[in-house]
Amino acid sequence: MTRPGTGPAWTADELMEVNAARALAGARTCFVGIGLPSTAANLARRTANPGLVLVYESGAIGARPSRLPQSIGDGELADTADAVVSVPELFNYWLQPGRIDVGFLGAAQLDRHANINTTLVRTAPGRPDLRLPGAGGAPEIAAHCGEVLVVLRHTRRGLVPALDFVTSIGHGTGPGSRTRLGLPGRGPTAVITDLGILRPAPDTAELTLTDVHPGATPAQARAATGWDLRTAPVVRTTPEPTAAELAALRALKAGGAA
Amino acid sequence: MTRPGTGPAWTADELMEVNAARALAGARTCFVGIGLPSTAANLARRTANPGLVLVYESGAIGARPSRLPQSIGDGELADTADAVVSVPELFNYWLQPGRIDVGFLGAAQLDRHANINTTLVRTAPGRPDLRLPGAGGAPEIAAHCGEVLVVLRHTRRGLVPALDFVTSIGHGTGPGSRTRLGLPGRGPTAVITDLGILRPAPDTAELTLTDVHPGATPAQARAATGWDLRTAPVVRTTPEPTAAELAALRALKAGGAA
Amino acid sequence: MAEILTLRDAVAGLVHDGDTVAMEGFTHLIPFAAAHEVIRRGATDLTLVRMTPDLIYDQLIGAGLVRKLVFSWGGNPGVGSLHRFRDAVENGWPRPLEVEEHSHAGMANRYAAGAAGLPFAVLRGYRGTGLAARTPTVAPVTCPFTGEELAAVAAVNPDVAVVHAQQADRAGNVQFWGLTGVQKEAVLAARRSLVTVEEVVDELRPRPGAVVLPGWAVTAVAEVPGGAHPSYAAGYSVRDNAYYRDWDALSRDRAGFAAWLAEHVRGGAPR
Amino acid sequence: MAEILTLRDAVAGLVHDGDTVAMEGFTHLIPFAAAHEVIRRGATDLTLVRMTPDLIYDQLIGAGLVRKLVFSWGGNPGVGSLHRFRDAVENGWPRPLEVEEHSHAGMANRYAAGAAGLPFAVLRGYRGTGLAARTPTVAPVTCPFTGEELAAVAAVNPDVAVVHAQQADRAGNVQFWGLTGVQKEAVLAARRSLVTVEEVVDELRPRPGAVVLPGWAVTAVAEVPGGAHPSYAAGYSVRDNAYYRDWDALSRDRAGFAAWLAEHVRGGAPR
Repeated sequence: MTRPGTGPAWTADELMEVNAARALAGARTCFVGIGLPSTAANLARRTANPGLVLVYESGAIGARPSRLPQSIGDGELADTADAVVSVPELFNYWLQPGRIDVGFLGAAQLDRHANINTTLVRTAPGRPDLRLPGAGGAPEIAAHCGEVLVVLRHTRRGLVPALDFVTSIGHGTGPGSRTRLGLPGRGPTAVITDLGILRPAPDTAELTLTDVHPGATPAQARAATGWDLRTAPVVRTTPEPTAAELAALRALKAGGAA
Repeated sequence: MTRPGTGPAWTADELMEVNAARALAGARTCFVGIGLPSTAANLARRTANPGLVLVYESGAIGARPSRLPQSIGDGELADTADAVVSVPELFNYWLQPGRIDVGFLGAAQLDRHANINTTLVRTAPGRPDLRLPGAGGAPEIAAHCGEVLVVLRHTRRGLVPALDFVTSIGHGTGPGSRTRLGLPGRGPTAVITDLGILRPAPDTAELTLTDVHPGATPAQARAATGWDLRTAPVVRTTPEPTAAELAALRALKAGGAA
Repeated sequence: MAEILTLRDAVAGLVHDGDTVAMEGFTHLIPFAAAHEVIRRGATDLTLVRMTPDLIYDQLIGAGLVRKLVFSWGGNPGVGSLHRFRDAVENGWPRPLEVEEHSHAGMANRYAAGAAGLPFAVLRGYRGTGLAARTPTVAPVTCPFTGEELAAVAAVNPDVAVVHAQQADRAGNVQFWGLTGVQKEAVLAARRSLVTVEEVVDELRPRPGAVVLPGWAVTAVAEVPGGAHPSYAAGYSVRDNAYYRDWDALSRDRAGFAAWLAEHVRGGAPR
Repeated sequence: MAEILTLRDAVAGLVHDGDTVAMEGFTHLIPFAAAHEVIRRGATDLTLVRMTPDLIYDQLIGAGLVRKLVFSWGGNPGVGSLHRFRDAVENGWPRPLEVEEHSHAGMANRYAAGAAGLPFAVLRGYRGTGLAARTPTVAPVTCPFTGEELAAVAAVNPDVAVVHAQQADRAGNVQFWGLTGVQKEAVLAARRSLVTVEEVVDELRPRPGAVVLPGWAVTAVAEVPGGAHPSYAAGYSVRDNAYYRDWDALSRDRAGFAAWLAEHVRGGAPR
């Protein structure tokens, strides 16, 4: 999806990252996991939302890293944070009571109700499951943040008809699931992929393609989804990344100060 | 009980304080309340036990005040402490798991099993109860410290046949009470008054007069006790305060550095 | 972000009749000035929560603004009784005072549960004492793994927490150090919070032992130098021990207290 | 008071076959040198507890010393999988690995309960996930005040906790700062504890954000400069990100791992 030599050019990953950052425009606080969520959240601080408060599960509250942290425990997170607290305090006093507006999660597998698996993947019968890293902070991020954004690359291996394991709950089996489970947050409000954006339909809570990125098509998205992906009546195209967005993103990934 | 002009002279309170400090000789850590316990614990650090670690419920661990704190929240406690922690942490991580060897408590009323009342005193029928300060840290100090020392002046109003309210548990109704209640510490091992020392009898856990201070007699102690006070077969006399003990105590109370 | 307000506006906006209010500070950093502004304003029918009611609540109780007191130790530290508290409990003057009484460990855990957004906390406490039987916010809970019975205490979530800190910056980030008590928990447990500070500074310099509350977790900040007097703010002031001692005589007598209140609080200038 | 020992003597005295061992450090201050000494010593049949197993447990698992792993996130942060961990889980190499799996919030609370001497902790967690059903140390508990059902997690009380800190003084008082993770809880929850430090100093200078563990709450201290490598010790070293990246290729292959282990750990000098 790069368009070398034809003016603005970007990769599919950059589209995903830029749109993930844009999704943070209205947030005050964001709970950040490492990887794509960290890239997006740090980009948001440089573009759509300079005042965004980043909360890392390593205990850094209000971190302002000058470069992309290599891990959630990067030393610069502590050095630049408004406050550093212990890990138990972070989960108990800051995440659990619903103080964080947006939780940003990745996923190995995601189903149509935005439930997430990061624990294991079943292979052929008689073969051992593939072991993934596991839950980390995700189950409680998914439960307690005001809303959840999910970022992952759009593939049939990732967007699956049924999870092999439910690590973190999205919309459960559909409308009412979160209420029945007593989950305080609204759950996933957008899944941002390298092809577009999926959002839960208001009536069914089923992920529906609402946006494609420039150069991508609904057909591509459907083909890359493991279930019969519904599309919104009008599928929008996300605005092209601006030069400022791309410059900030690339500086961030190159380790440059911003 | 002062003996002015006849060599060593001391007050009854000083005998109580000096003997309370001596009782801390073997302790590593002591949970200190304000008032007599604080005087005794700080005196112990200047005499019998220079390495004694003082833990104050205000969160100061290992405080080394140069003068007697005016309150458990005295600024010098934080300034001289090895560590300062929050009040919830102090109770949860430091007191509750049994890390403190000796708890030092005062009492408004004490019964023969060394149960303590600091909550209210009943007066005449139809008259309101007299209101005392209440529990503070005492119920959990009494439960969780390795052992408990109680310091109070020896009067029939203080050493009573029955408490008007059980604020902090000593030996309950006698042997086995603490085990049945699941109280991890050994409970009160000595009650140090201005007349002598009472210790729970091994078979009954009933407070028994084991020592009198110089100049006091078992008869005086019995007369100042609200129940029929038993005395040990041999009642010892506590050693007279040494010149060093008295000097340290008086310097402490005068606010001098030590 | 916390709004930086005058004490008068902050109290007017945050403390209402009938509120449950927690003013915390464990001997250190007690928000006396804010309490006096509450008295001037006359917010009444308050439920006051505090581990150690201290002189600050003795004054509010004596002023007749308090319906109920939730606490764990109600004395004048190092001096003796709180006479206005006793007069209210023993004689119902100037109005009857309902009390809900805990141990320190229980109160600390009630705040911690409140801060954590949980309905209760667990401790190994209250065993063999008379407190649990008469305090409805203590109940038994059984460990599902060991079968041990422990004490559950109900979370406390005040309408307003009021604390005093040494410093805030202009974005309302708050820093306090020294004995930090249970103030972080009180602020995080409360629906609204007011932090009075010795000083609003351009930048908070990190300090050993400091607690930092980000401005987005605080409702309002008011600059009130000396706002902890007669308690103290480490680095700014020392405890006025004479005030505590003198309070004993001054507050024994209803008329003496009323005169003090009229002169020193109601007659005091709003800040 | 903590004894100040060589790393070799400390590990020999504190870590035994069959022990439950928690080596903590949340990305920062991971006690790699102590883990390597455990490998050299060959203490085996260990149950390892750690929120983020990281390379440190990948190495112990690959060395065949681990019977069971209790954890919440088992990856190479920012890089990918832990191949020795996966090989043990998926293929039982070099021996089968039992796993007990939690969320971070659950693990953090298990340590906190352990530190508090309680048999369990309460959180609003695990709802709707597959974790509770297959993890026996998660169970429902009902709030006695509201009737809400919450998750109880069993306390974890390791036989030994091993952590790395920046400094200790000669009395064994320990200070660490920066991201302080769950190390205080791990040490306080454990029956015995070993703290490796960058430096033993004459006096600990109070630092912003520092956690201080008094020497009487620690069993042993060993001076091991660089003992957190390839993780880091704020103020002393930076994270060796290349090591983490290189581990991915190096550890994919059993023979490559074995060669690394022989050369860099078993062949390394005891400290």
